[in-house]
Amino acid sequence: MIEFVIALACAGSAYALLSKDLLHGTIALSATSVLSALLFFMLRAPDVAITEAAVGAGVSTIIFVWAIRETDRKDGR
Amino acid sequence: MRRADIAGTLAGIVVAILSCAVVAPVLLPDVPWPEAARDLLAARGLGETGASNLVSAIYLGYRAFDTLGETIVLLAALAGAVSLIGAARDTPLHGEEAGVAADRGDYRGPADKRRRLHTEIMDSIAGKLAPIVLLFGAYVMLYGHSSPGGGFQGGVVIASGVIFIAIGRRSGGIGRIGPRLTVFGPRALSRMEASAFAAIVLLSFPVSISAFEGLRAGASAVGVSVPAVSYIVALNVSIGLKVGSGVALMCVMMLGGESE
Amino acid sequence: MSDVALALAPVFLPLAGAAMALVAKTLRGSGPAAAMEAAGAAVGLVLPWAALAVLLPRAAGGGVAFVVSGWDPAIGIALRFDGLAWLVDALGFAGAGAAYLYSRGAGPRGPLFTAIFLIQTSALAATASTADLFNLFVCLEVLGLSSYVLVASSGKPGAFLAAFSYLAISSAAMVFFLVGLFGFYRLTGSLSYEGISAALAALPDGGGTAASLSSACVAAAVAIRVAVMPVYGWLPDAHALAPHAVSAVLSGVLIKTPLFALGRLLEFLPAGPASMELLGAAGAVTALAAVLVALSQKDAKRLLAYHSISQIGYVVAAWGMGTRVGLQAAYLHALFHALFKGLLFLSVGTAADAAGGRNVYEVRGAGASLRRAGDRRSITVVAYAVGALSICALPPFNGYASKGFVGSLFKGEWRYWVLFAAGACTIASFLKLSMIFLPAKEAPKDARTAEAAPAGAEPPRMSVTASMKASMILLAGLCLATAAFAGRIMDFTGTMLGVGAGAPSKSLYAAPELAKAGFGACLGVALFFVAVSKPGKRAATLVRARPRSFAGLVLAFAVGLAALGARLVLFP
Amino acid sequence: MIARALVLCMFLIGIAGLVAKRNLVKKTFALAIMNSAVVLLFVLEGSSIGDEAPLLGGPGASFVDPVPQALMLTAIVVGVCVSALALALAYRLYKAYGTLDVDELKRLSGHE
Repeated sequence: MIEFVIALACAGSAYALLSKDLLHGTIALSATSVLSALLFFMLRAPDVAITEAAVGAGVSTIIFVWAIRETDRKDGR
Repeated sequence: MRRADIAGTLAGIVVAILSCAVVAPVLLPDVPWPEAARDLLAARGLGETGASNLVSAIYLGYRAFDTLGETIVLLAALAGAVSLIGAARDTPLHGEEAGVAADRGDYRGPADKRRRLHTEIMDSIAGKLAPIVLLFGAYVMLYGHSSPGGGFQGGVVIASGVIFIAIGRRSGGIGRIGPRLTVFGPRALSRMEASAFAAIVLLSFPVSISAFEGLRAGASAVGVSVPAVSYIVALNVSIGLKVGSGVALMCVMMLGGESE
Repeated sequence: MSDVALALAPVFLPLAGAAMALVAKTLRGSGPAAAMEAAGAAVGLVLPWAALAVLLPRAAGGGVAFVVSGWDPAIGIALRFDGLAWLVDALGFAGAGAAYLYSRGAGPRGPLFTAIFLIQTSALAATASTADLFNLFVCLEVLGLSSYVLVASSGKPGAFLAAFSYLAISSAAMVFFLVGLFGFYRLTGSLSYEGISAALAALPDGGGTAASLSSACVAAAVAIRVAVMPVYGWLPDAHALAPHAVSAVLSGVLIKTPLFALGRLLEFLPAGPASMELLGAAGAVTALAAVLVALSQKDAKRLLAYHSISQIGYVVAAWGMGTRVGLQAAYLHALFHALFKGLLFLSVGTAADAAGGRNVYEVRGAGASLRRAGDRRSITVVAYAVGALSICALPPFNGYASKGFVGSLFKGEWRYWVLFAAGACTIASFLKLSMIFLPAKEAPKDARTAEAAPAGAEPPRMSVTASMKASMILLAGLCLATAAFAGRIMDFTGTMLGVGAGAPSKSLYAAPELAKAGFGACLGVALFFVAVSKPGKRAATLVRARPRSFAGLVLAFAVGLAALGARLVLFP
Repeated sequence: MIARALVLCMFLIGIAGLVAKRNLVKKTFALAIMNSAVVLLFVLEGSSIGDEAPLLGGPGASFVDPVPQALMLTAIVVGVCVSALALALAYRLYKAYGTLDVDELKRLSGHE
């Protein structure tokens, strides 16, 4: 089960790097964060899980979305 | 351009192989995880720090010096980001301080931004939701010593509450106090951040812990009992306020910005 | 106040100053805010000297080792305030104090800059005395984050790119640091250096491959900050495009503190001596290679930045010997370099600003421009001369003492000749840099007539203010003083580091040494003429046009890391 | 073992992306991925010695190791700080040069 979740996180991060649309990448990345938070909860690390959910899925997504909105949404031309 | 892409991919693969060669032997072998620190903490953590959440006991007790460093990293990064964003906003005022710039650019032209990003409904819901979020944040911040959570996490939740207020303010949420409101405005936030940071530095000053112990002893002589955990609670609150105001300040700056 | 509390004062006083500056930012009214900010700077940069003065006897007598707030050493954070920490703190506060004084005149100004600057200074002090692996990580991150912000504070778009590359490469390296930390914690269950060392010694094979590779990860991650040869690529842009005051601190102080902190760690690791040896060899190569690149540069500050890499090469080479004498030589050169390179960045930066350009091949008559900008007594030019003569290691100046000391450690080795060649190239490239002070070709008026006829002269681009002059005078004075008392300083550092007698302070001025210095100078002059000739300029263009990319930088890091790992695993 | 190999894989995806991708936002993605891989690694391994969250007063017999968890709180925060600053820099670079491509930026900023 744990392996499966990590594999999903792995796939999510690979997708984030490969997608041409940065907004999709950001969504994949925050999904990865949510998965990690879930995993931390399963691994009995509730503090880390809360932090990861608040920071990884919350704050950093806001910052990424802001940056993409202010700049260019597409990677490459 | 294609050739550059191929070269980049090749370089990426080479770097990955080289780092794999170094990192894999560190990660992959099965080595039993050491248990000494865990056993020590289980036996003495609560008694020494007063926190039944052992992660908090380490984070704010045994290794509070690291936490201070972490707070400083956050301060430097957020202040740097805010001043970079603020300086781009009004370029003629280069070298302007972030807080001042933020005050000046106080939600310039929110109207067109709103149309693009937020609907009226979302704005008003955000405004109504904000008190609940703030309350939850305060809970996470105050009870970090006995349940999962703590100042940092609570601070982030509080920050999102403040952002909700900033959004909701536009349609008459609780943030609207005067025509030019100042509660949770950028200047108030940066003031709160500065004083919370001063409080953290003060609390983690090398003599503070012994001063605190002395205070406790004095208080119990008078008949007032101060629990040992109140030091951690105080640290949690100041970290929470610092993080909350810092993160909220940055996000408010980002929301207030308009792309050209 | 106890020794333990006092030993943390160099960390906490700048922090308190930073907090004051941040509070000043939120004050209304410019008068109280400025007063608060100045008070914060004084608390952060002046008061620590008092603490250092009080701590001197303890530091000289073996130092204080303690756990922050007196927690159990198995979990708490161990710190160690010894002679080395004292010396590194002194270096840091001297460099930072002078640079801050300069920034009051030349910018960047403002409470936020002051706060970040003080945070960086505090992190320098913390890095110097930490004896805990995770605390070292936090300290390096604070140092890093504050310096990215400071580099970007110049507001030039190029500086943003430099800051981004610096940020990306060192954050990636810090992830490797964490991997190394993971390796150590898993093997030993401890984070303090002493705990790690004791637990590794108890393991049957000293930790084996995993421990060696963990050491490699940590050492390589710190080497990025020090900018030794394969991983120096972020430095020239960052140091050249930062504000002058920040460049002075980054080059003078910031690249050395992590080195001494790493040395403190490597002392405790089985793989330590081998890593230091490899890094030291890389340092010697760096000293020569970087100065060759410096010789080819046309941007004045970039030339200085490459010189910083070259000079840190000397420091790393001496440090890599792993002995106390080596450490002493490394520290001495680091200290002198902090003084003269800080001075050079400030004076060249001022001159370039006044002259309105930084191209060594084009800018002429910088002295006259400076006089127009309000520097009537040519303080900047004199300061530059002191700095340049020091870095060129000409006999009475301080660079001669420290470079001679470093060189004397390697007598009869290949490194000796590499460092000698690097010295000659240094002289050549500073002759080239000095060309900006040559009188302008078509300028008919000398300085006095230019002053007399201000109507014809273009308006000055900037003005050299009193605090800029004061800071340059301070650094130049320190350079000359350390040159005059070089022998004393050698003895003093020897006592602080527990070397005892044996420093070659007397033999430095023996006839063969002086003859060697003279020979080096002649070689340098000859090289200078080669470098400014037609073919020399063409070669310089080729060197400048070599491909430099971010991907290459990460690749260099990976190669360096793999090489270090291979060295530690295959030849234990 | 498999879990660790997968984490290693995630780490390598991160570092390869850092080199291969030229877009600054993608590079920031890569840094975030590397960071979360290491955080995963610490928590994963630290949890191998117990079966109870490190909160005193629970019913369980043995806790997981709280030390790596406390360390990783710091690492997560540092990671997001790096992202924030990197993106602020990328934003300024985009404002100045109109592109996020690192090679293009290098060319436009004209430093040899």
